[in-house]
Amino acid sequence: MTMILGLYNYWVVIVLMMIGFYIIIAHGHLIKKIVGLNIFQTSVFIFYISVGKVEGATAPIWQEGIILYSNPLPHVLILTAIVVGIATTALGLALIIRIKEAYGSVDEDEIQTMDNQAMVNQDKEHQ
Amino acid sequence: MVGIALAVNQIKDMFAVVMLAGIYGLVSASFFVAMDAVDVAFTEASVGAGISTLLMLTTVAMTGRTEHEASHKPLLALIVVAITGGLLIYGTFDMPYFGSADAAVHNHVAPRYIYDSMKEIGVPNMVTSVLASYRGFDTFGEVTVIFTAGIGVLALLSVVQRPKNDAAIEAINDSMHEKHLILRVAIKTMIPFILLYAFYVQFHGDYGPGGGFQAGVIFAAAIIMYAMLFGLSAARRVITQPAVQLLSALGVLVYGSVGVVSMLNGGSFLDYSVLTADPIAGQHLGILLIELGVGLTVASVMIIIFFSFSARREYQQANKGESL
Amino acid sequence: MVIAATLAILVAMILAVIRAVVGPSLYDRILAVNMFGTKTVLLISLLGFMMGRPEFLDIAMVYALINFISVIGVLRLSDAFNAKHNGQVADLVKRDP
Amino acid sequence: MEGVLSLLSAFFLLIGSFLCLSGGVGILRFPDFYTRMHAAGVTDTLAATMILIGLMLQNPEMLVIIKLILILLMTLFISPAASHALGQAAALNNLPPLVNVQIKDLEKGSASGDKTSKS
Repeated sequence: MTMILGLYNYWVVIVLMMIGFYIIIAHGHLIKKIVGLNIFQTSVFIFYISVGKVEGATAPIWQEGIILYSNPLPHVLILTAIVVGIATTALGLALIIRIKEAYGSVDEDEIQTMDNQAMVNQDKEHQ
Repeated sequence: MVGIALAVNQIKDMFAVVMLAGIYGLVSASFFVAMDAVDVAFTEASVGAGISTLLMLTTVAMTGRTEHEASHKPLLALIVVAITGGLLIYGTFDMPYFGSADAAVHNHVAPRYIYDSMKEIGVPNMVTSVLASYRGFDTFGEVTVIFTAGIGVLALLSVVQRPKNDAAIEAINDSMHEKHLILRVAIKTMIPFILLYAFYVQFHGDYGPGGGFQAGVIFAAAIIMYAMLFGLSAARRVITQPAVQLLSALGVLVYGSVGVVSMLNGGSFLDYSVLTADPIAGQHLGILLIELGVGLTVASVMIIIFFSFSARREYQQANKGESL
Repeated sequence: MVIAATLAILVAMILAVIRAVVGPSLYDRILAVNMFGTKTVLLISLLGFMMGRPEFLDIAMVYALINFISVIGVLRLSDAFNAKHNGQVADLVKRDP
Repeated sequence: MEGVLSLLSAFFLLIGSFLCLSGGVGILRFPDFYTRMHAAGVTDTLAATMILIGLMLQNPEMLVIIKLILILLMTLFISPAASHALGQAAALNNLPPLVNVQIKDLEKGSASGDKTSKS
């Protein structure tokens, strides 16, 4: 029982992470892949933050008379990670827009077939 | 949260998926508040719920909103996911229990951050002192990453030549204006307060939750709001593109030069204690300056990203003669 | 009392999420997101009081602002949506029986 | 004085949470978008007001009260504007309101409406 109560937080994190992972590998739509990546990312954030939590402690902002604080280190790491995450997400979305302009599609499989087609055509031209 | 994630998996309409992602961001931010991570919640609130939803939505608007049925069987993916998940859960059995104070993470450098930072840095918000002072080098790297991402987006999406039919864009904007009269008045009144609030967050970061990252995003949000309702060209008249690009570089420069100045004063890179005669005052000054640098870079990179996205959209609209 | 209010807000949030997932039209979803955001503002203020450190109201303020911004942005973009995908939206917009 | 204040605060919080719940039920049970918007918009603003007033009465610190008042003002400012924008956008984009519907549908709709107002 104590094991379940003590670890359920991590299990939720793992379930979330796996859902994100599944979305990334099983879906063809590129924007959906980005959303899946975000879910994956958030699960890592949650993991870090729950590691930093101390039972009965409060937020790490110094105040007269409080001794027990949560660990500030994971907070720092995650804070910067969130902002970097949005920057990389924006970069990914920009790439998607360019792909859409170049191929007219954002579906992985369609792009693959188009690429193959182009390759075959090129080979024919060479011959 | 698991429910929302599952729903994201199922729904084919991309618009709904993006809205759910926004809600997901809100939920995770509430979770961070409950876990005492107020600074993180602050960031997630402004970034995850606001900006990223907007960017994704812009992309969806440009690429179409329906997803095709998957052509291949997802069974293999499911098996891979199940095996990985099982292994990870097996791994958690060795983890220290949630909330226990004697876990390994709490016994390495954290006690020094918690108990000595008031003496050494003199800033009540430990997250700020760790972010800006103890781990200033890391943060410098993060800022550079953000700057690089801004450059990348600019390189991918920037529109070189002016779109030919400016009149078409103007017409779209004019119709927007008539439609959103009430909103425009409301927003016009709010923007000064939002900007003021961004400055409060920027300079109050030493004492409460907040700091350069959050303030930058809030500042950018105000500009983005203006750009959305008054048209991109109006916003570009307020803040020109070269100015934003210059500012984003300036932020990194400010950060780096604080480090160099502290080196010249005889300390090591980003050691603020030597900036003034009194070490604690020096730390204060250093943290203030680098937070300013962070804020500048984050705000201008966010603005750059949004401007490039919507400029691209206008460009497409003008070229194809239809609203995409 | 604070706890009771928190519970009520949590229930309302769950209902809003259900509407966002089910919601037949685009605007239903936006409405649900908007309501969810307002509830989050309240929830965070209440949580601050429950933890005994009410200084954290700053976060609630940011939420109020950002929520507004995202609703505006969504609306602005949804206009563009409807102009193009009118056919598809007409299907989606239909009231559920 | 203390007792009166805490009683008042409890009263406001209770009203606020009741409004929250009814808004939640309304957004789920009402038949079409416009009625849902009505339910959500009205209860949201009032519930936020009530809960924030209730919290104000609980805390004696000046700074906290000022922050709460700021949040309250912002909510009062933002929430109607957002509701207006939402309704206008829906109307302009030809989302049909529930007017000319079959009697069967209407009965169903009003039945669920009645239930909500009573609960």
